[in-house]
Amino acid sequence: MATEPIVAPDHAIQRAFQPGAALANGASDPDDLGPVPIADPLTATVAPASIGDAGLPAETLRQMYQALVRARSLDQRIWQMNRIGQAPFVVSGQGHEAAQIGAAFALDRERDVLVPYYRDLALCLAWGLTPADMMLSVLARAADPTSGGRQMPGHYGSSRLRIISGSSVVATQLPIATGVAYAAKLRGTGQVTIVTFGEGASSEGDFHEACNFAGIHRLPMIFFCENNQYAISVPQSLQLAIDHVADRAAGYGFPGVVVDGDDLLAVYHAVAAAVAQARKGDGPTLLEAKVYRYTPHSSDDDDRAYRDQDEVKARRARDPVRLFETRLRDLGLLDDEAIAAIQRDINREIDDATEAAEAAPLPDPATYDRHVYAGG
Amino acid sequence: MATEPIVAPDHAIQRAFQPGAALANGASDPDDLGPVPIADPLTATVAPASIGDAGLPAETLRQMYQALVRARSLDQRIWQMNRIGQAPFVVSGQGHEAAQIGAAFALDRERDVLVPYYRDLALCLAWGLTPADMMLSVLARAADPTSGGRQMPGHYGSSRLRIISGSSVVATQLPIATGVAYAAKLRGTGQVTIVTFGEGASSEGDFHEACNFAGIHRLPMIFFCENNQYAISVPQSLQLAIDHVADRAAGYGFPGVVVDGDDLLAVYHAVAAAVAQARKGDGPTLLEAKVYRYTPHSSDDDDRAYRDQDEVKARRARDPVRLFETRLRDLGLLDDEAIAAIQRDINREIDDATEAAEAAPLPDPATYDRHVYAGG
Amino acid sequence: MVQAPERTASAPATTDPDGRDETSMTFVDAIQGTLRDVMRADDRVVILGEDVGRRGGVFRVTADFLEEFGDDRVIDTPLAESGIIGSAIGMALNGLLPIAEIQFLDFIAPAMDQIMNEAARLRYRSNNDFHCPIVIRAPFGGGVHGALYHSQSIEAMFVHTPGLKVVVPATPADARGLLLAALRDEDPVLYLEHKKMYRSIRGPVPAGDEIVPLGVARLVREGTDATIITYGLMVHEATLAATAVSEETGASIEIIDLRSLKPLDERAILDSARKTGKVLVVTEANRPCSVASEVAALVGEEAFAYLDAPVMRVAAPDVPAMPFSPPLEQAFMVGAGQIGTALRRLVAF
Amino acid sequence: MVQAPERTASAPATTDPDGRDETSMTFVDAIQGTLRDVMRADDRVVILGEDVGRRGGVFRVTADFLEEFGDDRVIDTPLAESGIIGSAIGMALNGLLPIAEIQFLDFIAPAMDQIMNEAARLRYRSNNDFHCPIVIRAPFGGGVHGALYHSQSIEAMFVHTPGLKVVVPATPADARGLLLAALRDEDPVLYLEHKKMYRSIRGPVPAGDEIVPLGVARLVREGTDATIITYGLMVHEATLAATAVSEETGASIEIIDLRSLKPLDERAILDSARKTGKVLVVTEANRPCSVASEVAALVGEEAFAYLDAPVMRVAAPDVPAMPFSPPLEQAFMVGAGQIGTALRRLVAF
Ligand SMILES: Cc1ncc(C[n+]2csc(CCOP(=O)(O)OP(=O)(O)O)c2C)c(N)n1
Ligand SMILES: Cc1ncc(C[n+]2csc(CCOP(=O)(O)OP(=O)(O)O)c2C)c(N)n1
Ligand SMILES: [Mg+2]
Ligand SMILES: [Mg+2]
Repeated sequence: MATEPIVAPDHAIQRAFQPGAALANGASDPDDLGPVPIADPLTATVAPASIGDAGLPAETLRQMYQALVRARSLDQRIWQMNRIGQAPFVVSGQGHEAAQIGAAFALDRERDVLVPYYRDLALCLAWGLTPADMMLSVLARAADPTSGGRQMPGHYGSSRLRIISGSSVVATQLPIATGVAYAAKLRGTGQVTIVTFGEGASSEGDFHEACNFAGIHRLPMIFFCENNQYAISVPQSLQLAIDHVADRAAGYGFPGVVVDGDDLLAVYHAVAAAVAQARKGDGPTLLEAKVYRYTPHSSDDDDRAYRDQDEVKARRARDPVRLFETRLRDLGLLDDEAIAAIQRDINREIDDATEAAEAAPLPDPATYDRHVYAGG
Repeated sequence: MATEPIVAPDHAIQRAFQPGAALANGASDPDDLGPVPIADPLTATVAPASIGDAGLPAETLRQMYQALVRARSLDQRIWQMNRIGQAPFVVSGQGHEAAQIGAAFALDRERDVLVPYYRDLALCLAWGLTPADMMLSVLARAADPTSGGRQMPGHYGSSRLRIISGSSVVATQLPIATGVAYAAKLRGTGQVTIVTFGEGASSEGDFHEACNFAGIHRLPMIFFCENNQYAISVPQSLQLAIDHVADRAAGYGFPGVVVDGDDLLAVYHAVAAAVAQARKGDGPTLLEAKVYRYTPHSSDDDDRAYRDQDEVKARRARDPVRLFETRLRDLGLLDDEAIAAIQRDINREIDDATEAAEAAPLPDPATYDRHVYAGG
Repeated sequence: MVQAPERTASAPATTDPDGRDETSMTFVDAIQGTLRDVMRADDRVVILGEDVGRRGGVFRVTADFLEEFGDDRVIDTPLAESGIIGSAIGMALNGLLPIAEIQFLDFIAPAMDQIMNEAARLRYRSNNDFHCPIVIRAPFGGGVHGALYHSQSIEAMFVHTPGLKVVVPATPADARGLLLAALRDEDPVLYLEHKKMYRSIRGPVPAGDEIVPLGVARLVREGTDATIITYGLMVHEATLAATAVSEETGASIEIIDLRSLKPLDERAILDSARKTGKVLVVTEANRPCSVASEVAALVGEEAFAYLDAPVMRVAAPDVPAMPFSPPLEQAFMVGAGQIGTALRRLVAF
Repeated sequence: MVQAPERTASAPATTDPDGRDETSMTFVDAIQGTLRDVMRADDRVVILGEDVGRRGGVFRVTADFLEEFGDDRVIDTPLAESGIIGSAIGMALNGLLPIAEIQFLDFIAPAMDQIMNEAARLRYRSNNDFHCPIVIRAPFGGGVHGALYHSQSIEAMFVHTPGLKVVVPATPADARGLLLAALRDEDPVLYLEHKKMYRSIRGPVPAGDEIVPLGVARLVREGTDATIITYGLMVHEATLAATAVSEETGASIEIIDLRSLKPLDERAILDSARKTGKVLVVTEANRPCSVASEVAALVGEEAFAYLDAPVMRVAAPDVPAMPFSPPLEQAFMVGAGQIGTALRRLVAF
């Protein structure tokens, strides 16, 4: 838990972070990634050409696929556990995975800071939390690394992995993320901070205050909006009077970008460009991925009252996991056998995680008053 | 204090206000007011041609001038009273008067609702509060109609005049104004609501939440930003990362308009257009008047630490009161004699107001706990 | 003239004007029925909040209201609590009678400014020229695996704020009566609904439009040896505890349900304290500066000479509200067991 | 690893490491000097808030800091309190030691969510994986013609919130000592400065880096017949009242300055209550659920057997804070006169 001294005693504070740091994850120069595709999520067809532009090695594409399937499978398992009464409350990110995996791979997960929200199972998994960690949290076990069973599932956090612990309160993470980014800039750590949120969160005052501060100080960060068109039951048309959350960036002096969140590589491109801009010292980006929420808001919700189930079906038919799978098949990077093998490994990992969590002890009731303050 | 029943018992709620209501204040069809001039406040010269476009009778122009001088003179007197120790705390709107008078005359002051902030002496005066009212408030007398001496001066309010009482808390008036406008729309009162605020207030979450709600429901209202480039000492460059508060309207789905706040008629045009739009049912406008604050933030402030006094001098040289006076002289609507007569009447009115307020009793200490709740 | 409406006109339409019909129903149905009656009776009443329309509220309190009353009067707002309360205030100032829902009391903090500095202070600051008849409904309280952010009991902050009124019904009948009273009050009222009670508590509810006046406590049971003073879900836990301790010790326990936290029914509190001489105050909230602190201080100040024992408090520990994992939640949550332990000590004193 | 820094490294550079040098200075100068020392000693310390830079704060507490420390470390923020506290939390999480200024405590409400739900609950919710070492400074209190919105004393809301610490110095020496302690604490501390004291209160201030530990009250004067427990400006009013009543009646009055409202020094409170048997608690805030309520409840609960009189409270009436007009302000504001009246009653009891 010790922290390196971050400023030299002779006041030699670095006034800006170091530019030119290499992108992780096998990406070549992010400036070469080509144009960011912007697509109407419901009508766009994914142009396979963009794969060539990505400049990504086959191995990275396969890792992306693996991450995608791992997240979807784990998420489905968790949801099932709730439905059969094994987990009292869960929240799902199904439908958001391509956006999250695309984003995760465009950042430097060894260095950058993630300020997530409750739908970011795929993103946090790609960032280093494991299915075992997730299951410990779902079953509220003492060993849950994010909260020791104190928070509901979906409240990810890990200081070791630079994932900032979040509350359930919508949008509070946004000003916190700007502070993280400010510190990164002042200390010259070279970190980019990504903060995620839904389109509903963009109505909160905290969204505005965070974007405004980030714009003024040109902070190295990305506001990543996962727009799934609903905030619980409230449709986008009652949440915003405009088509794109990204258009709000105009009020803050930095770019707003809309991307098809079902298209993993489109998201990867867009985030990589935003990362490059941030790392160069050119400030934040508001990036909006158009996605869809496959499940009800949470396991406590029933979406049939407010959502046309045909709409759900139509969007599910455009499943980003299948879209990416088809792409890699078309590129000759995946075949039935490889897919089956990946799925088999993932299933085993999830089974193991579930069993381990089930066997793990619940928190000791006597610990309920620990850690209110330091040393307590 | 009785309120007319506002909805018929047979549920015949009017779902929208009545369009086509006539503009007050002698303006002809607001759609004919011509284009809204947008000017760089520091370089723009006022084109006299716009006067012809205004379609305003000479009498209205003279009334505007009278309102301008009345506000300036009263404001100066109040400031002097503070400087000689007769008023413990005052806040001034000097420099904002043309913007405020232009706005006031474009609304229907017999019907519309004003949600002001502490710089709006000129606006509230034009809306019906009198110099006598203002002096009672400055001297915190029992008969102060806005608060009975309970609030600091500058906290205007009157249910009779449809001026909503404000707190000192920056930006809270904005969501309140949207509620007022929502009620006007639901009840079909035909009222337009104007809410005023500084550019600093546009950084608060409440600004964002109010604009967002107003945009979604296309409320009949005007967000009128009096941008004087400072929030106490904080310059605009540390308040926003963009040049114009009005550009934020892009995030809310309604027009943003910038206007030279030193040019009374330009403001009148712009507000009249926004009023016409609102009254037609076409929703809100974010209107930004570029003005300048001649005094320190308040009588407790000293602006020499943070504001180049040459800048102040340069802006004072472009005094909107003198600009308008020159215009009317050029149009042959005013001469030395008329100006002197107006000033003489105003001085007498202010003298009388001051004397009356000085003679008026302070609040009875025993009343300090009245009116916490109804009947109390 | 811009002015909030008078309340007097709005009596809910009811099939039973004498209020003698009583039906047994759940806590949530009592709230829902009352809201529906009031919406039917007075077109000036509007409901606004997150998910109150299409979803009928996350607890389904306003289920099917959108269909019946239309989206002008049942407003699915954007996700913005300050905006919700701010617009409710403005609506009230221009002739409507808004009922704002905050989805969980835990999420009221972004609206604190509008509640404390605007709604609560408007009448006073304007020297009675304006007033602010809004009702804010919010589910609160723990014991439902809601964890830190769906379990809070932060009512004390509002009790500390002059200009507000705060009520907490503990029975379906009071849910109706207090809601009717809140809706006829001329000042801002925070109406707190214990979410664990929505479907677990049932009781008779009069159909009429009789109010339960704000500021009047309810005598839950009479007793002579000790008094428990509490509110909300804790009324039910206290009743369990009192029954057990009575059986065990023969002590006669009085229970007072405050119902109204602001204004407090000081007379009922002090009368009972003077009668029994032993007082236990119970709250589910954190202890420091809680409603339990206030009641204890009041009794200590005004009934000192009658006290046979210290005024005791049972409250949540000074720990950020409610962990998720059941063993931790149970350890944190105040319940009949803990109340019983304190009561035994008090009776034996 | 993203992590808030350890506090241990940050001792202010001082010319007098033993802290024996004492200079008499005003309250505001003590705060300013301490802030400057800490900014000089530790580059991780940053100050953010409205007008803290160019203007040096509206009370000039940080005058000339911008020039000395640069605009990266002295940040004139936009007008957005939630943003200020939110970014302070984030800065702390990534290695800085932020001191956030809220221009008046009255304007902290927009930041309540970030303070209550984020800063206060971060350590607990993360099971000790994260913590939040921020200091929030805010001027509070009345008697300066600040009217409703520049006079508030709403500290009880924060005392009610576990995870926070709350301190209120009453002397220049404590202003320094408590600020140093707050700045070395690993948890969020709200540091309240009574604005009427800035330039009216003067006293000796040690130059060293000795802290006044959080949670330890100060014995202002010893006495045997009655105890006044209070904090902030009221310490000075209570001293005036005690002097007058002592002279009048010969009673020996003990005065305890809480200094730290959270954690409370329960031992000091109870020891004094048990000694004198008569306790008066004074706060400038509204009475219900106030710090006075908490102290009174505590004394009533834990020192019952020693009490010779009811624990009395003097507090502001339940009226929205502080009217502007001087006669109204005086009627509202707690002062030595009112404290003396209560004290006389208590002594005579
Ligand atoms: C401040 C606050 N208000 C309300 C809630 C209740 N709530 C939780 S999630 C949610 C909807 C969020 O919608 P969005 O931001 O679009 O994210 P999504 O769930 O769609 O991914 C609401 C209203 C909350 N948690 N916090
Ligand atoms: C919520 C809140 N924060 C801080 C303050 C202190 N304050 C009063 S006016 C002001 C500056 C307002 O600037 P702006 O909105 O530009 O209006 P201007 O005074 O320039 O007309 C500040 C910081 C306040 N009154 N309310
Ligand atoms: Mg959404
Ligand atoms: Mg300004």
